[in-house]
Amino acid sequence: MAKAVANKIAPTLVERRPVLAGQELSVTGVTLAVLPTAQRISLRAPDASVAALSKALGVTLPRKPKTSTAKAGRTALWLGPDEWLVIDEAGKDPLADCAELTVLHSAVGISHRNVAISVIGPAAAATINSGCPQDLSLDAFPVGAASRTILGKVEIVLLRTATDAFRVECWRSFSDYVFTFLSEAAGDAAA
Amino acid sequence: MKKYSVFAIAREAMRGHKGWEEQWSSPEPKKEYDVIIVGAGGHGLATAYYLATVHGITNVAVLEKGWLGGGNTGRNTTIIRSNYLYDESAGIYDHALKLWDGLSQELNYNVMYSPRGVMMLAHNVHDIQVLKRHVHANRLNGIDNEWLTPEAAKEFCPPLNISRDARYPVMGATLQRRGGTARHDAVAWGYARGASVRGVHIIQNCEVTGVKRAPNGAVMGVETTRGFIGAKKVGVVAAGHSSVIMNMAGVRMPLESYPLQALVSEPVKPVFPCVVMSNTVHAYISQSDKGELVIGAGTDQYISYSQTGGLHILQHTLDAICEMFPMFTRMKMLRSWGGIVDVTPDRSPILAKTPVPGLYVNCGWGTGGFKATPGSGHVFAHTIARDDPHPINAPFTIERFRTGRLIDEAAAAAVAH
Amino acid sequence: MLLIRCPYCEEERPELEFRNAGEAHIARSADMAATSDDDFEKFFFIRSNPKGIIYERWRHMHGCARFFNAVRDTVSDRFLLTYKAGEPKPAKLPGAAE
Amino acid sequence: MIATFRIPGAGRLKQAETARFSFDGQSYAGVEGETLASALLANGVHLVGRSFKYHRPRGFLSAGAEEPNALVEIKRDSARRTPNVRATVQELYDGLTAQSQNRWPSLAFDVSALGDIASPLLSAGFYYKTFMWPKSAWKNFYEPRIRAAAGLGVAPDQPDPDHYSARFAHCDVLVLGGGAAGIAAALAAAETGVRVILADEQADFGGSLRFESGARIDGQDGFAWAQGAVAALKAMDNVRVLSRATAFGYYAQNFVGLVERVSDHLQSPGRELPRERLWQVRAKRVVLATGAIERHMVFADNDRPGVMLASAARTYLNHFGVAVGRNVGVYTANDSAYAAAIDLKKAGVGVAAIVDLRDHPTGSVIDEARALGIEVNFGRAVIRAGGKLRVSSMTVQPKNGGGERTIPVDAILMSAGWTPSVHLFSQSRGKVAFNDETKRFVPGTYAQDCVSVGACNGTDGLSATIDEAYAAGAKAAKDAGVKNAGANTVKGIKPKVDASESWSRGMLGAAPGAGPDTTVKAFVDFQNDVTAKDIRQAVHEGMRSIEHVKRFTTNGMATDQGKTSNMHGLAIAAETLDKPIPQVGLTTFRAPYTPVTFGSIVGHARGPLFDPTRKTAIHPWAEPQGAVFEDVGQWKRAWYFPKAGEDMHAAVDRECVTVRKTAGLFDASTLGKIEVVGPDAAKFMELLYTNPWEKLEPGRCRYGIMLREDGFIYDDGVVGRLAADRFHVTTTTGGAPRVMNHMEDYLQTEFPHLNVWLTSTTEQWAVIAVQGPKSRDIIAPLVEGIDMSDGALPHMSVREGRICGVPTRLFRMSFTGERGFEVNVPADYGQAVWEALWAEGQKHGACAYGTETMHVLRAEKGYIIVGQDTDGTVTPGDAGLDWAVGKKKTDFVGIRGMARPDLVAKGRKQLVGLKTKDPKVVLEEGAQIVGDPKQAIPMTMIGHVTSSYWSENCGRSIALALVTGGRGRMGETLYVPMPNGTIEVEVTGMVFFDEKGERLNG
Repeated sequence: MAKAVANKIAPTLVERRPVLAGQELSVTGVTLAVLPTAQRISLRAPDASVAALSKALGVTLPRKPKTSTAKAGRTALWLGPDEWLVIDEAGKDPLADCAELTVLHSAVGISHRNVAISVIGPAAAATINSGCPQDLSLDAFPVGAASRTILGKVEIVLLRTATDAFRVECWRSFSDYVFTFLSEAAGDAAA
Repeated sequence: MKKYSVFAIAREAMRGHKGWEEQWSSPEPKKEYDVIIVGAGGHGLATAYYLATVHGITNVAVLEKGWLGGGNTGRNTTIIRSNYLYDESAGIYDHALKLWDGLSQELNYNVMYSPRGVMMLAHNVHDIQVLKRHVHANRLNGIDNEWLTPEAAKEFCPPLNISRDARYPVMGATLQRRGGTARHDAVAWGYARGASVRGVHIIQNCEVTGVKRAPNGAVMGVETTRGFIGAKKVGVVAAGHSSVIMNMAGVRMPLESYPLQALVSEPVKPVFPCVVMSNTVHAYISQSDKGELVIGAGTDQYISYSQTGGLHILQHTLDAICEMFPMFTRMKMLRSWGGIVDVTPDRSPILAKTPVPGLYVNCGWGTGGFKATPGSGHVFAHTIARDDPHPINAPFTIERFRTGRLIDEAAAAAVAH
Repeated sequence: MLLIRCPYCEEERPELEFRNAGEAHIARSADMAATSDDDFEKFFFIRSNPKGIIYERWRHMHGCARFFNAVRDTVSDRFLLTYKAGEPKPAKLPGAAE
Repeated sequence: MIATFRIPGAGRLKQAETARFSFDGQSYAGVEGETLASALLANGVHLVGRSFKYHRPRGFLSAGAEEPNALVEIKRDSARRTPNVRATVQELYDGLTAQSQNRWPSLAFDVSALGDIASPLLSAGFYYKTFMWPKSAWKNFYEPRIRAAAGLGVAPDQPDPDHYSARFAHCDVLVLGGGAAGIAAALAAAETGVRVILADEQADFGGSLRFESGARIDGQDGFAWAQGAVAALKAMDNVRVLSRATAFGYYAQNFVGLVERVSDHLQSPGRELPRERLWQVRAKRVVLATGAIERHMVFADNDRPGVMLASAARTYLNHFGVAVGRNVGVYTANDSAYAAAIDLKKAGVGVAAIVDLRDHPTGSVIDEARALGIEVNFGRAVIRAGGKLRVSSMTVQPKNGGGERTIPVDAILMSAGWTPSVHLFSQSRGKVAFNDETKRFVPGTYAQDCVSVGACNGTDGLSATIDEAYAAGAKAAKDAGVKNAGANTVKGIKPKVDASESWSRGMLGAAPGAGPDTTVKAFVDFQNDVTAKDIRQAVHEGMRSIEHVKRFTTNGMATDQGKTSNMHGLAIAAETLDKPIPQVGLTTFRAPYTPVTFGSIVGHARGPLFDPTRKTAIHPWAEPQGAVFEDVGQWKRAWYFPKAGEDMHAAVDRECVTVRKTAGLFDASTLGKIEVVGPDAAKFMELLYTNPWEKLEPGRCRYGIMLREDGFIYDDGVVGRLAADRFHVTTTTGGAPRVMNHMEDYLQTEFPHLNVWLTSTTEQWAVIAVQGPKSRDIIAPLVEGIDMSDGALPHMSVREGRICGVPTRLFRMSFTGERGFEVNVPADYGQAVWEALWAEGQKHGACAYGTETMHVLRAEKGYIIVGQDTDGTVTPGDAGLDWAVGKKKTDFVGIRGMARPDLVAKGRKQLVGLKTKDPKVVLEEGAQIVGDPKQAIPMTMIGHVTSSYWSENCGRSIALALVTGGRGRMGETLYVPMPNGTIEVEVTGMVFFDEKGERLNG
């Protein structure tokens, strides 16, 4: 299968400068924080390849819409019927795990494409609902639910990590907008 | 027809305005007419008016499923301009603009054509290239359109935000001084009155349900909710419903119908002196004589005949308005509404004969048909009367989609690169 | 703002996540280069634009990103059915007045 | 100080909470919690506004959102001025400053009121019939004057310092209207455990219970019951209660927009509070409990200040403790006004007489009024109100004529009956039905999952209302079908009505005192000054549709949207037409129900949130370097890098020369990037691009052209083949999203059999173009694992390796004609790698350059920019790119479109170069080209300039142009007519610099 050059995470000679690194905001009911960098791939594959990919990645790729699975610091989010976002927060590169697989698939590294922001607190859902039109009640969007959707004028990927906690992923150049949007919304979310 | 004038008003004031005659009659349909126009909007009524006045054809019926002027004529934001890029478009819109100037006198009906200037804003280098291309083409076509610096634009329209810190700063603008607005209802009513007094039958609440064709294929008349009405010539001017009527005649059209919304604010004292359009920020605004800010929104993304659209479309529009005119956030939206606009693949109208003998079609004006009303009616009347298009509308055929000879103003504006 | 059932996500989602993609079931010729001018015009420009039941394409652009088909009444804007891309035009429509 | 018209013991306000306020500069005292209208009335102020057309003095008609007259300006500070605020809705706070509008010089003496005297001339539609001579007079003379006289308040002239917020919400049952019906429905729904939202436009829940003194529920006063019930609802986890929240729009699929007024009632709202909050609610079921609105009586001079709706007078008395006069008259056609007379009488206000248009009404309220000693007259009409700035009398006459009697009064309370508020129902596309017996439109056919209850459904009587609403609330909850319905432990009991009022019926249209006398002004629409006579005139002039009548007279088009006037107007039109009301039709109800601020609709989307500003990873370096940025789509791109003292031209000239002399660094990160992966990747590329791809070797690149199906150029970009099954595709900056969509569309729906996937990597990679003869020298020291020699890395190739220790996809490619590279690195490393390259570059005298220099350099080489040199009507042939179309290919998107007759016809516009005869003259982009400069206007234009620059490298101006038959005109002289002279140009090839292309390896 297609081999992108799998990057061993080797020491580099230059500094990595993640966008918005370390930004935080805390108001009544909700705390926002730009999360540390993580390894990510956009994984595409037909049904027949899912088992092998799950095995290689060490996390069972979810088959049900709007769900995610997680294991050992690695989360796989169902984004579409043949599409997953795999996020590794344990410092291992999922791209490398897929590199030697021969089953039909496409794995593309997007670690730098995405930025993650955590939204935590009793007003977290209300904060996101300032600009996200999905029903974020626990019935409709339980813990573990994951979905690509809209926040204001940009696309995000939303993952509910706990009853009152979400992970918002967006593209790098939209992160300033997303963080500003969430910050403004947070101020009104306790209402 | 009793002439309208200040003297007539004074005379009527003395007797409690009881002496006014009907502006148009509401006759029962005859069995047959020389020409049937389907659709009593501005374009249809203008067509009937010019059939009567220019071509002497008065045995005409204008059939309307609702009330005259109740479609897009009565639902648009009344922007009038002619500063189009291509010769074909410039030709027809400037023909219309010349007729707007003097239309009140022609119709003896104050259509309130107000050449208060239409300004189109450039927000980036690409906009400047595109708008300057228009200015140069217009100049060589004899159409007024001038380039303004941001400062000159602000002088012409004081509420304009020309701050360099704006998200999309104003980098310049074009101004067509002859552009402006008119009173939409008055246009329909003025043409209706002018046509009616010359013998044209305007038949409201009469929906066309079928188009009857002879064995040789030619048009014989239309089935309606008020019975069959015969005619050797039928002109379809049904805006959003044009493809529905054309389908009845067996002609499938390159048309799609979308909801288009608009809104007005509560009336305020004069604050906005001209028309401002920004294609990049998506804002279209003027102020009516009554004092309402008149704001055009974009189309919804799906085909619909519901005459309603989504709230998010209005949001998108007002976002842009408040970005360009930040003092307006405290203004209030008084009324919003939707129309159905029929759009062709190249966003230019079809004003032509059809493959069916005796059937003519005037459609596809998209979001900008109001400005063309007098010109469109004038050349469409010619097309029907002579069974041959006027040189001005000759390029606006149905066949152009087969040959590829499009008149694509939108494509010419291209896209950001 | 419409509410649209995505056949891949298996639930109704807000219109903001979707992008309309025009009339459905217009087949691109397998031998495109040999298509006549008339047929190309029909394929690329001529549209049904029905007042009533429309078969149309949508993309769940900001959701699962899949294209799919929908049956909708263009007068009420009510969806009758949505189904996956590539599936045939449904023979029967729920609740449709024929 | 207790204001003069406050009735001790009446009303529900805590009298201690005094609020000082001013109106037209005069100071008054009011009570917190009341409305501005109530406070002014308490101080005896009735005159508060002037009408739109005649500038007639006006007072308060109502006590609510339907108010047409009492519009004022509220000013917190110079930036926080709000025009057209209904004094009947605005809540009082200490320090409130209000001003009357539409009058000059003062409210009591308004010069424009002369219009009232001239009013016979200003009949309906008069402006369509005059102001036409001479032609220019409309724009220059009449229109400015009409505009100045029209309008109501004055628009704000400063940016709004307040902010607005927004929320999407979902619920099972949305209850709109918090009167008895709404509360009952919400109770029934909430106790099943489903998610309920209850919203009301008022500050206090209760609706008509605010004034209905006769209502008792569950053993309490109706209003007190409402407060208790709402408190219980608020305490439930599954219920959200919104007050001051107006449902203004009912959209498709039970999507409802509400505006919550958060801080307009507060004296000094905290900075954190938004002014208003937009709620966009998607509900499984909607219960409409929107009540009914009382109608006025249409009779002569019914607009005098002091003439108001009977229910309004009751609200002012029973809720706010304010008497609207000392000696009031009542004019009615139904029972409900009797209750007003009774309440006022009991509160010690004189009631001069009740005039009832009905001949023989009976009922307990009538008996009660008589028992209180109030004079009651049946079969009589008020034919005129006396007074000017305040009503002073009412003139009564038997309705069929006879002797007149004038009764001194200081207020007239009127009621023609109640109009069900079907606005939202109608917006939901439901069809109303006319009930001939009760003379009202009520909900008929439903179009959405909603139900109407109570007064808006034509249900009369509190008991019936609560029965209906409670059942509807329970059913809505059940129909919403929520799995854990019934989870709530609190089991509700249906409220029990102990006493209620009932007031059905009434009349529509003009009362006997509405003319036909020519001088009578009996108002139907107060704000727009539409009289009964105007409506009749419209019909006489042939207006048969109610929409025509409305537009001709402007009836119902004022800021109150006809809440009190529409039914009267319709009835008068129907009567004049001699047709039943339903045949004349009802005008469309349009959103918003009441006017909503632009700010509330916009919400957060202001300032930095108006539209995302996208910045590259290298932006933080460019900004402090003094780069000037240009907007390209949502991106900010470095346009040029001026050094001290340089203008744009000087900077660009320097950058252009430096790149060709040594090298330059350019941030190309915004270019779209798509990774195409899978065994069928090449097959897919063959179908989407005009070029052949199957034979492109891994490690090599090709310039690709993408067409739309119609054969016109859609996008372009360099594509690198990383592996047999992996392509790195680049797109234009602005084209990235639509190209991705276009590719996905074909992949998913036309070519789903292909095993290939697309991933956007635009933001994964920062891209640093290093161009110029020294480019390799700059890059090479930092690169590991890539042989940079020309043999190993020829022009148009790509390698993966490392730079500065980070992974890179290194492209050898050029958009300048120089030896060039594009260094792709993971975005977070972009800035650091740029800095490392910059440091290397400095050793060679390299510069940073922006998009303008990029444009000049590529134009010197005749490379096109899609969207500038092409415009959506240009084929590959037109652009001179036939070489990029695979001749042997049997299919690709656009293959058929580009073969259409007109696209292969002779005489198409073709891209060529232009050189001005005077090399110093730079053409203007967009300038038009003619063959014969002497022709008269309109000229025949044969093309236009697409790109034009001063080229410092060429020492002259250069331009590209689309010219009819251009490639057949080489060497020909053409003309560019400009306003100040015609410019001569020569048609040339498109390459102006290094025609042989030797510098690519230089």
